[in-house]
Amino acid sequence: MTTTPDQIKHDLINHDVINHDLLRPVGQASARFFLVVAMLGLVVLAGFSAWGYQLYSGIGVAGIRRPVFWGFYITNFVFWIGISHAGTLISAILRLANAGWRRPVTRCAEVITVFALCIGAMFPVIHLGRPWVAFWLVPYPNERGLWPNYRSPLVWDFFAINTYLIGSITFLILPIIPDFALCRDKFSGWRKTFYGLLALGWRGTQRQWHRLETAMHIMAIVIIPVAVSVHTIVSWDFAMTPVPMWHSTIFAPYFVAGAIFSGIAALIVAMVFLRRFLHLEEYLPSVCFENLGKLLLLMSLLWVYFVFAERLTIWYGNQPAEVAVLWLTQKGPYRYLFWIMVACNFGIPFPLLAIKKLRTITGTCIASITVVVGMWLERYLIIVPSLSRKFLPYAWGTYRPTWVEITITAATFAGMALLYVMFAKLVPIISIWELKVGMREASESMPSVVAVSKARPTVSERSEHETVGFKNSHRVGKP
Amino acid sequence: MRSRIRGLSLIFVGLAAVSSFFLWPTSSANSVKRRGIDSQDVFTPAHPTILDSLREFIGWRETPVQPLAFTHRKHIENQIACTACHKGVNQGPSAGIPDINVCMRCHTFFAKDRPEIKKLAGIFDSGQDITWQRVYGFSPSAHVKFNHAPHIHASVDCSVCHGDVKSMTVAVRAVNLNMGFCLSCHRAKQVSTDCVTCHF
Amino acid sequence: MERRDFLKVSVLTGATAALSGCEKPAHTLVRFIPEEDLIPSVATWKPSVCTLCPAGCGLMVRVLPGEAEVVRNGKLGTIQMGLAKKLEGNPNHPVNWGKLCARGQAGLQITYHPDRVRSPLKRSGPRGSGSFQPVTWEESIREVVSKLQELQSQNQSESLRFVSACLRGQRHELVRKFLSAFGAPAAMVFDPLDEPVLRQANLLSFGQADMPSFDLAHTGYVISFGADFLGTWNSPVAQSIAYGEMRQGRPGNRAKFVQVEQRMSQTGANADEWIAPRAGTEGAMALGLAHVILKEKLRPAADNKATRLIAGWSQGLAEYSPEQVERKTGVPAQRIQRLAHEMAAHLPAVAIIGGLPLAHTNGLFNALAVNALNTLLGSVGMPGGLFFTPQPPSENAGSWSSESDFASVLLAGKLDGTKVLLLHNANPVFATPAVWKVRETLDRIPFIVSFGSFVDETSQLADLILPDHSPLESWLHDVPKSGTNQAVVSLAAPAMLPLHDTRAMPDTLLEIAHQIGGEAAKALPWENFQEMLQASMAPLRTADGINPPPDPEKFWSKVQEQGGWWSDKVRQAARSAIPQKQLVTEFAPPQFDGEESSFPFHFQPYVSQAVLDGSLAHLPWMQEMPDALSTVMWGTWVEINPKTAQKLAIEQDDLVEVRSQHGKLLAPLLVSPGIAFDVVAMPMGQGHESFGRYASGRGANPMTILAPMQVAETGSLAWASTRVQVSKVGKAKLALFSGGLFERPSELQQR
Amino acid sequence: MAHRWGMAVDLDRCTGCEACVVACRAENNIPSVGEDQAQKGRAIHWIRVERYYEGEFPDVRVKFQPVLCQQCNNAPCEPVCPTYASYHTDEGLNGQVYNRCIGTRYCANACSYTVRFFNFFNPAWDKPLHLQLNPDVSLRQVGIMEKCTFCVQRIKSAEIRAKEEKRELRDGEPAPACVQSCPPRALVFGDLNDPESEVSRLARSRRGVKLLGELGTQPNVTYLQRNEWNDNNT
Repeated sequence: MTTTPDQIKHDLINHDVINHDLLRPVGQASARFFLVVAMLGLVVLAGFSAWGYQLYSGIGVAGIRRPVFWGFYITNFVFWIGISHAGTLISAILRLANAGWRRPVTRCAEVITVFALCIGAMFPVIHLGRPWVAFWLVPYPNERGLWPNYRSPLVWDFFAINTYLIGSITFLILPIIPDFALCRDKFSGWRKTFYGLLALGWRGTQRQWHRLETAMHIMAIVIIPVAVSVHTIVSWDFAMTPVPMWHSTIFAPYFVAGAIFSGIAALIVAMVFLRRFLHLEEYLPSVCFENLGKLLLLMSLLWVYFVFAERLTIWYGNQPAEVAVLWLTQKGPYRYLFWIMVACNFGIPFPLLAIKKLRTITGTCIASITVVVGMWLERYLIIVPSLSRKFLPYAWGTYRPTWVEITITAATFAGMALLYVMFAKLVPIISIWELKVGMREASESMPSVVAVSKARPTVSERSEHETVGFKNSHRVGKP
Repeated sequence: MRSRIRGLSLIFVGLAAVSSFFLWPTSSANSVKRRGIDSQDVFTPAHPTILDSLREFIGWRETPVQPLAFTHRKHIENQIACTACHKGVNQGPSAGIPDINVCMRCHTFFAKDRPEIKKLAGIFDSGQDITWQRVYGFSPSAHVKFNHAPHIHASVDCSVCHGDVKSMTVAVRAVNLNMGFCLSCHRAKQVSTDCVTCHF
Repeated sequence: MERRDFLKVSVLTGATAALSGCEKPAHTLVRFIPEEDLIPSVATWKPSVCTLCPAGCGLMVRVLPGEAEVVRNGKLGTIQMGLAKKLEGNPNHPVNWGKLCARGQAGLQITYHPDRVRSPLKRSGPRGSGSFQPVTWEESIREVVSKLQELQSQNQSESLRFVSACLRGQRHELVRKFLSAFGAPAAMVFDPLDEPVLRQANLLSFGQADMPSFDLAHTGYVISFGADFLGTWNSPVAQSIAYGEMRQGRPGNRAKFVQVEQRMSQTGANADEWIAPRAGTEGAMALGLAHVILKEKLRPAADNKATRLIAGWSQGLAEYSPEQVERKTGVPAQRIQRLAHEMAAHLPAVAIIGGLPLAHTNGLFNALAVNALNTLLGSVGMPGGLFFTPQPPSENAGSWSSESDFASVLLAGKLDGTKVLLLHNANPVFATPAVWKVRETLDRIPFIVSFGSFVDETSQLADLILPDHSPLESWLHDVPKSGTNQAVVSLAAPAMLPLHDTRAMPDTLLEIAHQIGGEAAKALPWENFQEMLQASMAPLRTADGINPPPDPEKFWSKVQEQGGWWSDKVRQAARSAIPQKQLVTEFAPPQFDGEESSFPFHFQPYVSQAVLDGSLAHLPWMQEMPDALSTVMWGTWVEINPKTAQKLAIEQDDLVEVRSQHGKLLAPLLVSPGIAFDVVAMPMGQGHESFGRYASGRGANPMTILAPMQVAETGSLAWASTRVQVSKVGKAKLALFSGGLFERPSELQQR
Repeated sequence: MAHRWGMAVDLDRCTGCEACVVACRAENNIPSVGEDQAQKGRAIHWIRVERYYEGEFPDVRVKFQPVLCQQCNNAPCEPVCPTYASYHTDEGLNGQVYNRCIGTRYCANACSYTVRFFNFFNPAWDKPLHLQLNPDVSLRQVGIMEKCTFCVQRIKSAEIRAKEEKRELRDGEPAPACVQSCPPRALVFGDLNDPESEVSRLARSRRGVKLLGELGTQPNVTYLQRNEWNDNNT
């Protein structure tokens, strides 16, 4: 079918079509799906065995050494926590701004957040010398009277990340509940019971809708400061130490901006793949990419600004230790990585996003992929050069990752993809009811400034939303 | 039938895999491995096997079995001071377990007819020392250095940490000497609870 | 069906392998009855003596009880025994006053080395194959005795040879007595750390064939020609202690220190002024300084034995004017002028020479020139000057003679016809130029007995190894020849019981002598070395020792707890006697092996700060100690000036080939700013073929490519007179401890 | 009076002989990591003698500079440790509690002097080299950070001895292994709270500077700058 959303807007809303298109991927699993899962799973398995090997032989099988005590693992940690800012933050902002085009986007985004957080949060543990006592970070009463050191940014991290994780999971689950209910009603067999459990007894009563929307609204407001705090604190892991080019006030905003930057990029990439493989061309219209592309462009400019500001002040301040690190990245052995990073984060994306003709789906996709790469490099270039050039030249050193670190890093990307694919297979990746609401709004051409709470399905719609399934349940193929 | 056998063998595989994993020696410094030296010839604070490390993690220790049924009660009844055998206790970190010479100093004359003493004499004549097993003592991963002498000088009674040895035959681990135990006493007596007092 | 069987089988095997391979070792070793009365975990400090270099520092050994695996009457078992845990300096010892160098402290690891020879070994394979089988002491000693008796019966006693490192004190006495009684020639000395040239020069100038001592603590000006006196040369600890005082010991009076060498040594790194003349012209430079002083009458003209040895001295050294010296040495004339003036203005001043300048063909001249300069400066025997350590009354100062020098004996072909060779901690196969063919020479000797604790390159050729105790396990006796102004006899009882089935070399030698019987037995009546020592110490009781106890027993126990006997009289006069021969030397330019055109670089091996001449390469602590200047661990390197490297288009961590006319070696390159453009330097000590797991097959040995050049007059090896070429052959990786950078934090620049 | 342990390093006396390095090794059971680990930069030396070249041949100079844990009063390593494994002791040392360390290596990054060392593997000694190990110092297992402790075990035993003999500690009585061994007496150790102690006097000297003092870490180690020889100081 080739109906564009604009057409839909003017037609009567065809719920059957929406339900069919959006529940199709949930309903059936092709051989290709299993192939993908198997391949990704293999990589993840390799990652876990590498970690096992590291646990068994000692952290020394990683490439870290004196003085570069942090390497790939912390790079990945910062990177993934950064990616996690895709979803929740963006969707929350868009929800509050009540941007119409957000509706198909929000869930894809929120899922990224949850999974990226889970993966990112693994790394501090993976990188520990003695992971088996990682639980000492948890404050629990003990006869030794020992507590975590609340002055340590790592402990702040621990709390911030956990808060953010819980928040984002809630923020993800809440709006899915009605869709779970829909699935419950649409499917039969074990699926019915499965989604029945997840639907938490959603009946779509007035009160339930009301509760849901209030909760959504509160969460949307609450989650934003939490998200900002997380990456602020991650940046303070570095900024709080007197290490050349770490000890800087710019780090917090710099990191947050970078996080959103990489987050949007990740989101775009994810959406492009969903669009392609789940045939959601109608539901992820180019306008979404258009707008996200603009957002990405903004962040790219912001990023360049931060990099420039950071480096200019260091160059001008001209403190020997800091300048040593500066030139190491600018002219030294790290120069290639540095300029690749600049190209990936600005050189390539800027034209692709600034020029309207190029700001197509493919254009934004390419830009996003380079940004993801570039932002990973940025994390690496923040961590490693500073550590390899600390104050006493005698103790300067280098860092070279080993296969263990590389495998584990690869596994995280595979893991992310795997989780995402599985999720898209179990849950409608586009919020069905929100889409419907959006279309009704559009069809009634209500001013889009109306807040979410106002845009509530009418009783008739709601009853339809539940009952429609029974009529055409035959259209939903069984696996 | 076939399927059951297959199932059994699979279970067996699983068990074998698991057990072999737990009995696997934990790796001491890889440098050693790389030099291809048999790990028997290497001394390392690492746990011998993963199983041991798990045991320690949950704080489980097997109770020692002594080669001789030495009775503390008898000796203390005969007015033999603890320091007579545990010479180091008021001089240095470790109290020390007496060697067979100490035993024979008396038992060449006393209680020669008792079976255990006969056993003792037998070991001595074979030119060997007694392989006493440790009852107390900290694991290497505790990274703690306890020093007896100051406690004795602060007139802390042996029984505080070692239980009522007077009534014991073969010494048993009467007190669980964990950090909480140490601290409770240090706090009560208002002596230093600074970490480097014991951990260095 | 088959598949399933296979499955089962593999599982079973796998499981059993896992179980059998990984169970803990059953502790079946017997537990021996302790041989000492021990108080657990209470440390006792026992005096001992350091035997790792000729300095002869006094030690204090920290001994703590512990459980060790030992061999007792042939059985392996565990035992509670006192174990040496740490070595520190003996606070009362007049040489090192409680201080100790890095190497001395690492000596501890010799005792516990995993590759020590644990019992007598008999060669089972062909020579040099390194395959030995353990034998009992009884049969091994019986074998030696029978061989020696055979020699006597065929009255070929003189075909018994004994080679060892510098022997001193009663060990020297014991060996001397044994050999003379047996009718064998005197023991040959092979010791790369020895300075035969300097001792010869001192004999000529001052009538003392000994290493000099220096009163640095009170000197006003030090000029050192190549002597690494703060690192490895002579008595480094004593000299370092004095150096500290020289720098900051006297408020407002900080002596100047000038170092003259082509490659900056650890000592040179501390100099106030560092001068690099042409290789082998140090003597000329010294005389240049003397010329200025004489000409401008900055010092009263000296005329004595030392100066009379220098041609043209009485004429004011006409041909050593600064300009001429500049032409010889490349050191600017006005600089020589300035140095001479400074020197004369900051008396007492002292000149030191050692190491490379003595290893040129004209080494003896260099030494004599410096001796003459010292005489002119009036520093000989004076406070703040040069002096010779007084010798205890009992000792007869073993005078040096080329007859007892292994090199000269070897090169004179006097080793041929040797039937039995006794080998005691010397490793000539490793530390001699390949062209000398020491291995081949020794191969021709029918029967070689080594007392070595390790199967090193030379002991590998032995037919029988009678392992010596480690120093900490043996009775020690030493008479320092330098580093103190008191007469010292160091003596120490064993600090701990032996770990393995070894025997102290002196006891073994006594045993052999007794079994041979006849003269040898008569000459060596003592039951064991301890008795011999007690006897030798007795006369010292009445000497001017520190409050001598009344009766011999008390004295004996006192010297044991003190770690020796030392005179309370402080003498730093120059012991002087009539020089044997009157020769007049004048500057002869150093000869070098190899044409400058094809071999453009001077090859300068130097004694490694960590492993000395290689005798400590088997100690992991020394291997992992970063060299002070290069910061290299676990390996060897070739040192080149950055500019030179640039010219040759080679850089750090390149694998380079160093080729002389007599061989080549491969080593990683290290660019170092502190080295002359025409010099390639390389530390000695690595490149062992066989010396325990930590040293074997590591790095390259510079000695192997040296030319067979000899120092005029003395005939000892001129190890600095080889020319080489350098070329890149590949990549290597140095284990550097530093980031290899040059700047230093600004606030530590001096104000 | 509570002690505040400090050290003075006289750069004019230091000859770069590395005696301190080996003394520390012997006293503190520092494992030898072997060549390939050393190449990776994983060698452990709680005290090191830094050397810095100045100028070019022939006018080249070298400065030696022993660097050990500066035992900062305002230490960057302490606040960052999430488990208090790195903390400030009652006697002004930067304590490192091995068994509390979980191996984040955060302290090592924060340390401006790069004097913290990490056990990348379990240490190992080829038997019977382990018989040398000092029973007064625990063996650090894999994943644990370690650093110079000013030989706290020696300090503790000295304090215990003094207490038993009912007396105050003498100046220079507890001496770390490096100080004890240093031939030219470049290293001096003592109580900075005792104004009469030698270390206090040296710390007050005109030549005294703090390493990287501008970072405000307030080290307890004072460096006495090297003098330059000039003709009129006789």
